[in-house]
Amino acid sequence: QTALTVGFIYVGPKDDYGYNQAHAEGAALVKALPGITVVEEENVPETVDVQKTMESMINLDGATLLFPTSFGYFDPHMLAMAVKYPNAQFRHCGGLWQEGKHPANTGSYFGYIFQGQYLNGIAAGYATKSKKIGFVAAKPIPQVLQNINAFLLGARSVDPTITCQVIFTGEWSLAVKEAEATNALVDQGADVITCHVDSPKVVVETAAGRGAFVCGYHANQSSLAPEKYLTGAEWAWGNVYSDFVKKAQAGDKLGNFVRGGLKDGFVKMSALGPGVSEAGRKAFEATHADMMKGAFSVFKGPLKDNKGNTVVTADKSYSEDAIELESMNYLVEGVVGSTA
Amino acid sequence: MTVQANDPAISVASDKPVWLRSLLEWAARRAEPMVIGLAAILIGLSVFSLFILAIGKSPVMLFQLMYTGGFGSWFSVQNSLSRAAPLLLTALCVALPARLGLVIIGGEGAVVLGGVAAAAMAVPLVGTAPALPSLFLMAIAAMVIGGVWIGFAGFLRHYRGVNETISSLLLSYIAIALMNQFVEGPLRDPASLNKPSTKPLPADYMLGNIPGMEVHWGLVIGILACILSWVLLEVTSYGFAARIAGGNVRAAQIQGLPVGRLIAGFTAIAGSFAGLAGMIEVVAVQASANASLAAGYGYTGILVAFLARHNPLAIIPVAVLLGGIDASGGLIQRRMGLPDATVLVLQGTLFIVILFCETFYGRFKAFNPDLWKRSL
Amino acid sequence: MEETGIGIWGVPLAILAGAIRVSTPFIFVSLGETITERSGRINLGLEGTLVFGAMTAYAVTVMTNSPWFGVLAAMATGAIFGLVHGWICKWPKVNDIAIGIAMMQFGLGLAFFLGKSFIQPAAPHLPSIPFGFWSSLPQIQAALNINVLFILGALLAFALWWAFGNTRVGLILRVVGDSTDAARAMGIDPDRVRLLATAVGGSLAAVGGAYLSLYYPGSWNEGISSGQGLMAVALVIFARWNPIGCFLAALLFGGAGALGPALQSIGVTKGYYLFYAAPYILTLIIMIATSSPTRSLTGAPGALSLTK
Amino acid sequence: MSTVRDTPLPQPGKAVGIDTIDMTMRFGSFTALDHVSIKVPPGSFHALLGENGAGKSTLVKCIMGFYHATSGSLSVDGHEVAISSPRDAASYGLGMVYQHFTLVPSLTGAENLVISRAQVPAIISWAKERKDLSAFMERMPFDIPLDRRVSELAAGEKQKLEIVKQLYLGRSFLVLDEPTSVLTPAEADEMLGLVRGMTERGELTVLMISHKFHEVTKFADAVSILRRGKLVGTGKIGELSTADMAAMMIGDVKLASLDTRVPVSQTAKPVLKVEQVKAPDRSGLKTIEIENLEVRSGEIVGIAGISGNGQKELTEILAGQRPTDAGRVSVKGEAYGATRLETRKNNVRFIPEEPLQNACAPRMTVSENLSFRTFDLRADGKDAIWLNRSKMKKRAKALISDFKVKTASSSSPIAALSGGNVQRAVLARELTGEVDLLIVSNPCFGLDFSAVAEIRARIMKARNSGAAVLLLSEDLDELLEMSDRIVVISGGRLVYETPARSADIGVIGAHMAGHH
Ligand SMILES: Nc1ncnc2c1ncn2[C@@H]1O[C@H](COP(=O)(O)OP(=O)(O)OP(=O)(O)O)[C@@H](O)[C@H]1O
Ligand SMILES: Nc1ncnc2c1ncn2[C@@H]1O[C@H](COP(=O)(O)OP(=O)(O)OP(=O)(O)O)[C@@H](O)[C@H]1O
Ligand SMILES: [Mg+2]
Ligand SMILES: [Mg+2]
Repeated sequence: QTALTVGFIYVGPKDDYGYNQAHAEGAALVKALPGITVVEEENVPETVDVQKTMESMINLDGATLLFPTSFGYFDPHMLAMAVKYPNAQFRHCGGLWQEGKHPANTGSYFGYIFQGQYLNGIAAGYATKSKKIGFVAAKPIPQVLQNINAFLLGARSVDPTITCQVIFTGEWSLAVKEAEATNALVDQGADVITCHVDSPKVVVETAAGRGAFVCGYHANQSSLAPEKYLTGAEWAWGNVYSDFVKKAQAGDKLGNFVRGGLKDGFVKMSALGPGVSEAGRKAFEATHADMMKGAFSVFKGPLKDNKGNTVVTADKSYSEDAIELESMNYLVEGVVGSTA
Repeated sequence: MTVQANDPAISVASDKPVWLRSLLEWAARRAEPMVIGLAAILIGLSVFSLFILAIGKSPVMLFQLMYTGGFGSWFSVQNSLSRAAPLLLTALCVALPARLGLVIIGGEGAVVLGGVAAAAMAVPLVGTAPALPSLFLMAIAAMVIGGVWIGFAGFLRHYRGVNETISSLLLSYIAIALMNQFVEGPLRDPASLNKPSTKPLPADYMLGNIPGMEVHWGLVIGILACILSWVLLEVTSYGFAARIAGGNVRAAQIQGLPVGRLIAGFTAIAGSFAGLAGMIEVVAVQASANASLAAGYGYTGILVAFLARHNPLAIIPVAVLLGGIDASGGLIQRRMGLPDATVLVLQGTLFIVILFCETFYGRFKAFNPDLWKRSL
Repeated sequence: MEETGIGIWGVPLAILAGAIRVSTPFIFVSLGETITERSGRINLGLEGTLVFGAMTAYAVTVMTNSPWFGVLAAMATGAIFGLVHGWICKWPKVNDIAIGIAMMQFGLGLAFFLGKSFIQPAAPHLPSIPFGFWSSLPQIQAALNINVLFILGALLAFALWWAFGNTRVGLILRVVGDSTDAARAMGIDPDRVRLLATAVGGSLAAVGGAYLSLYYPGSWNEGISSGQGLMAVALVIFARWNPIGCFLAALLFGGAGALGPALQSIGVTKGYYLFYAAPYILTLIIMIATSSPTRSLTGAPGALSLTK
Repeated sequence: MSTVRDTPLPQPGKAVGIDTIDMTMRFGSFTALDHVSIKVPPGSFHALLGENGAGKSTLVKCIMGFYHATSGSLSVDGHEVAISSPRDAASYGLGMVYQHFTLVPSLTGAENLVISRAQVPAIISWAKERKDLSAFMERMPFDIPLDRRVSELAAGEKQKLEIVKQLYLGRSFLVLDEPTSVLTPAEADEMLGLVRGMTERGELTVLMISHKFHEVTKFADAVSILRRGKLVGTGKIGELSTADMAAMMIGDVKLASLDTRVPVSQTAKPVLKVEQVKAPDRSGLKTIEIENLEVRSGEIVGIAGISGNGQKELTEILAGQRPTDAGRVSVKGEAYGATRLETRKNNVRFIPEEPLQNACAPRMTVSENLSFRTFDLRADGKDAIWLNRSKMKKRAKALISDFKVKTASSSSPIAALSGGNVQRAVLARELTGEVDLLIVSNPCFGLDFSAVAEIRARIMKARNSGAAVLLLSEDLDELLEMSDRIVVISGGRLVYETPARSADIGVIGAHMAGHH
């Protein structure tokens, strides 16, 4: 086995029960592979610091493959370093690598986790009594909007009268505000809550504490609320990273634009909790099976946004890798909230 | 002073030229902060070694890594300098008002607003005006908004009696909210998908690196700002007036000094430096304004200023030291498998010890310039 | 569709509930800092103490399964932080504000360092008292489900207010805080009083942290505090060193902090960043309105470096 | 823990006597007290004299346990005792009124009294304390509002409260360090008379530090005189003349004498005019209203009044520290707002009371403090942007020697100077160069007579060379000696005016006390 040093860079603490932990768990799997040295750095802000961290990993640790895992690392930081170090490979989580525009030694990977949120939505649709479900979101960016919309669409596949209230906290990690947002959602009658923030622990515990059902995100949070946890959309970065690393060791060309969903093993679902009804389980498993076959489209027409504009015409149906989805800037009909 | 010729020491010394004597006196005066500062760093590192020993790691390895990561190679030095650059300006945001007796802790707000203002200013300029004047105007915009922001805290302090420490902290939270609002609202570049940002600057509008270095021009600007501030404080009558007002407001008023204008002016200058830091972050690093502007430079600047005892020249080495610790922090994480918090503990320990060692100033006879003068 | 939300009434309710839920850390930190500042010291490092307290409380609760042990342990560590600060600051020429900032860094670092292994496990929460039993509305029940620490904090505020005027300890504290020389003349050792006052302040700040990790939001991670400790120190000046003022300021701040999410939840979704800034804007406006350049801050302890 | 003690516990109301035996105190290499032995028998009223820095305060601080004497011992009622803290001293019945106030500004008078007791219950019952206090105050000749914060009290009231506090604590031996410097003559007489009465009844022993010979001769039984840390004389009042005492204090130094007063010319132009000025006072509750105040070139207008009647506010208005609600302050006919330009153009100078707190930056050096008027001025009179430190230093050295400021060096912080020398330094700064208007407040507070003579001489000289001088003072003797006209301020208003030469102390005193 060729020796290979791989660098992972996280924007927050490695063990946040969420986004960064999901990546760190992937890195831990890579570390176990023969011939691989993993170097990791956490809490690296999206400033010149991350550039210097990448450089330092290359210069001082001899890393030749780098995974800067936070969205904000892409432009300009990783791109600048890629130009400077053409012999190192950079693969970025979440970025939109474009042929010709971005250096060839860079690339991006991401998972269609909105599939998981759609499945969360199905579980939620069966569990909700009030027909109101809630979403605690950090910022109105495409990746988050995809998740909010998918969650509601999943629920509406069960009952089209269901609405989803969204509250944006404005920051990726802000414990008290996330708890307040959860409480406000429950106060307004939402009885199933999910979220897209870096550390879902607070949302999960607060919602369960208020008696609401929860769907997890990023990682498996079922142990935090065994009774109330319906299911969750989890990352499975271990597969992705092992794949990259093995290719790099073998001297193969790494993909520049790597995407995958449930069927590709990029994303997985938490085991269904006790709050999921039998009917719910059936519907969930059926859709899950469709998705595993690659035969399910979450975003298909006709679809209106919550201001009444048609966003997907009746004849359209996006597969999960449709590039249009990457720039989603609307909330679908039935979501209470606004993108700005 | 009368020189007694029968004292051999004095008669020998009196042969020495005046410049040598004043040089030695000057050295004695300057040696104190150097020696005490270095001793404090050594003590702080020793205390921290105990912590490292306690968790079962090797302090020797740690210090080796710190040296390698912070200053051990040209790359490491540049790494440290890059990280120090913004701190020079944000520390001035604390040090200048400190001369007036004000404790300003809201520099972060001026940084983020300076960044936003620079980005907003760039919108009409990019493509129509050449790069250099554009950068100049962006810097002006950033400095004006930063100056207004911190100057407002100074203004409130003098004309409304509002405590500037709280008001600047509150203002910085408000500034961050405004920054988010602008960056995700009116100034958002629609193409910035998952990280809301303003429209990125084209490469030719960016502030490049210092020739021969991998460090952007912000470092030079910061050092110049420190030197200028030192001149302002120590060599001009305005700085002297500010020191009077900082030493005793009532005395300054009796002298008819415009205390209100001094406070507003100095806080505004201080804020404009922080605003400039934000602008540099945009034009030298990020290329656009976004939430990464709130990276904590304003808060770290507070520590730098206090460690430098609010002396603008001392800010330079202190900021570089901090940059070095920061730079080596990553290496420590990677090589020793220690969490990022280790660096925080190290910084905390070091700063506590350094600040504690302030108590030793004036305690050692060896640093008494009078003594040196006499023995010469 | 079943109507279970309470619509527009959610906003005042959320403000009330938020005031109760969110204010507790502010109450404890600001009361602690009031004690410290009344003795003539300022401890700007309570943010670090708060986070360390949060970590300790959580860790000890995980290990002992008793949240009250957690609170006690947090108080003990908070007191140690206070003692360190107090001991260092008693040396001449040492700047208490600067030491506070350094202690904040140290406290945060140590808490994150030692707290790594307690992020995953779940700890039992502190108990709360259901004062909302009379209502059939779950929202009211939830809002009035009041944590014991909040009640203790409220009582403590009134007790302190009383004690500053009516007890020997309270008067001694004020003497020391107002005039070091007068205290010496009375045979009081100002350094010792300040040391103890800083220790007590630290231990109260740590209780604020324990509330964060053991009740609301009720978990331990590195982002548990969003500057509550720093802000609470500022609230002390806002409250003019008056414990009851601190309590009210904390309520105001907590209530204002609940405004943003509540407004979004009823559909006011534009400009939420500005709503989130409401507590800061409100505090600033009140400060501007209530300060005066000709009167000095009433109640400002004379020996305090911040107000000199 | 109980300590073995061989002196009986003090009984309140029974005087104790003390002896110091070879008391020596060194601060580093400096000997502040050199083998001083004085004897103060029980029930006596003993005066301690000496010029500024002679060691008086040091001696009594050693007695009170505030300082630990380098060598020597102390006896109380003939028994040698070891006193290591003021608390110890209190347990022997020794109490002291310090030269600088030791009241706690933010506490009320009542709180100050109660908390300074040795035994304070853990929980204070204010109902009971108030009753006890009012019973106690019945016996006191002073009228002090005990429910106000001390910070709101005037200096005179604070001084009274200090003394009342010691009596309240039941001291049998009282050290008074310049106790009357802020009292009106009548108040001073009354207070010392009461204290004297207590000594005569054998209830109290008093050791008083004073710079006022007339007080010493009127109230004291005996006197000890210190000079440069040494006891240079001691004796009974009546056996020593004032001149003897003065000679012992300062040796054969010639006192500065006042220049003869140049008559104020009829045509002298008014320099300062204050018309219809209204401003809130410190508490914000009352207003200061100055109808009309005029100071002409070459005259000294003295403002008499019990402190706390608006003098401080008046000086603050003139210094531009206190905004006014109405009226007009003008200097040489033009509106005056105390900006630097106006002060400079009109040569307005200020010597406020407590100069260290009000006119200096304590941590800046003497040389820097001396340059406050001139640092931004070039030799040609234009605004200077650049500081000229060497010029600053040279000028400071000249002023220091000119005004005899005692300081280790021109680069020591001014806070390290004694009060009198701070006063001299401020005088040097303010009286150098052209002076057209001089505003002076209590310039001689706490200074010994030679310093006082010199300062008064300097002010008189300024007057004679044409400066208009506004002199605010709580010392009526000073006003009578210095002023051309005296104006009485009471309740924030100017209530009475008289030429100084024909002034009747009784009438002035009545107006000061509010009878008009
Ligand atoms: N804490 C101190 N440190 C160093 N020197 C001191 C200290 N206190 C007093 N001295 C020295 O002792 C001398 C005597 O001071 P002291 O205060 O006893 O004078 P004093 O007689 O009370 O004068 P005054 O009449 O002004 O009150 C001073 O000149 C001073 O130099
Ligand atoms: N921190 C200090 N360090 C060194 N010397 C000091 C310090 N504080 C006071 N002194 C000295 O102690 C002396 C006494 O100070 P104090 O203010 O009591 O003056 P004083 O003796 O009452 O003189 P005056 O009558 O002129 O006011 C001063 O002469 C000063 O030199
Ligand atoms: Mg004295
Ligand atoms: Mg004196």
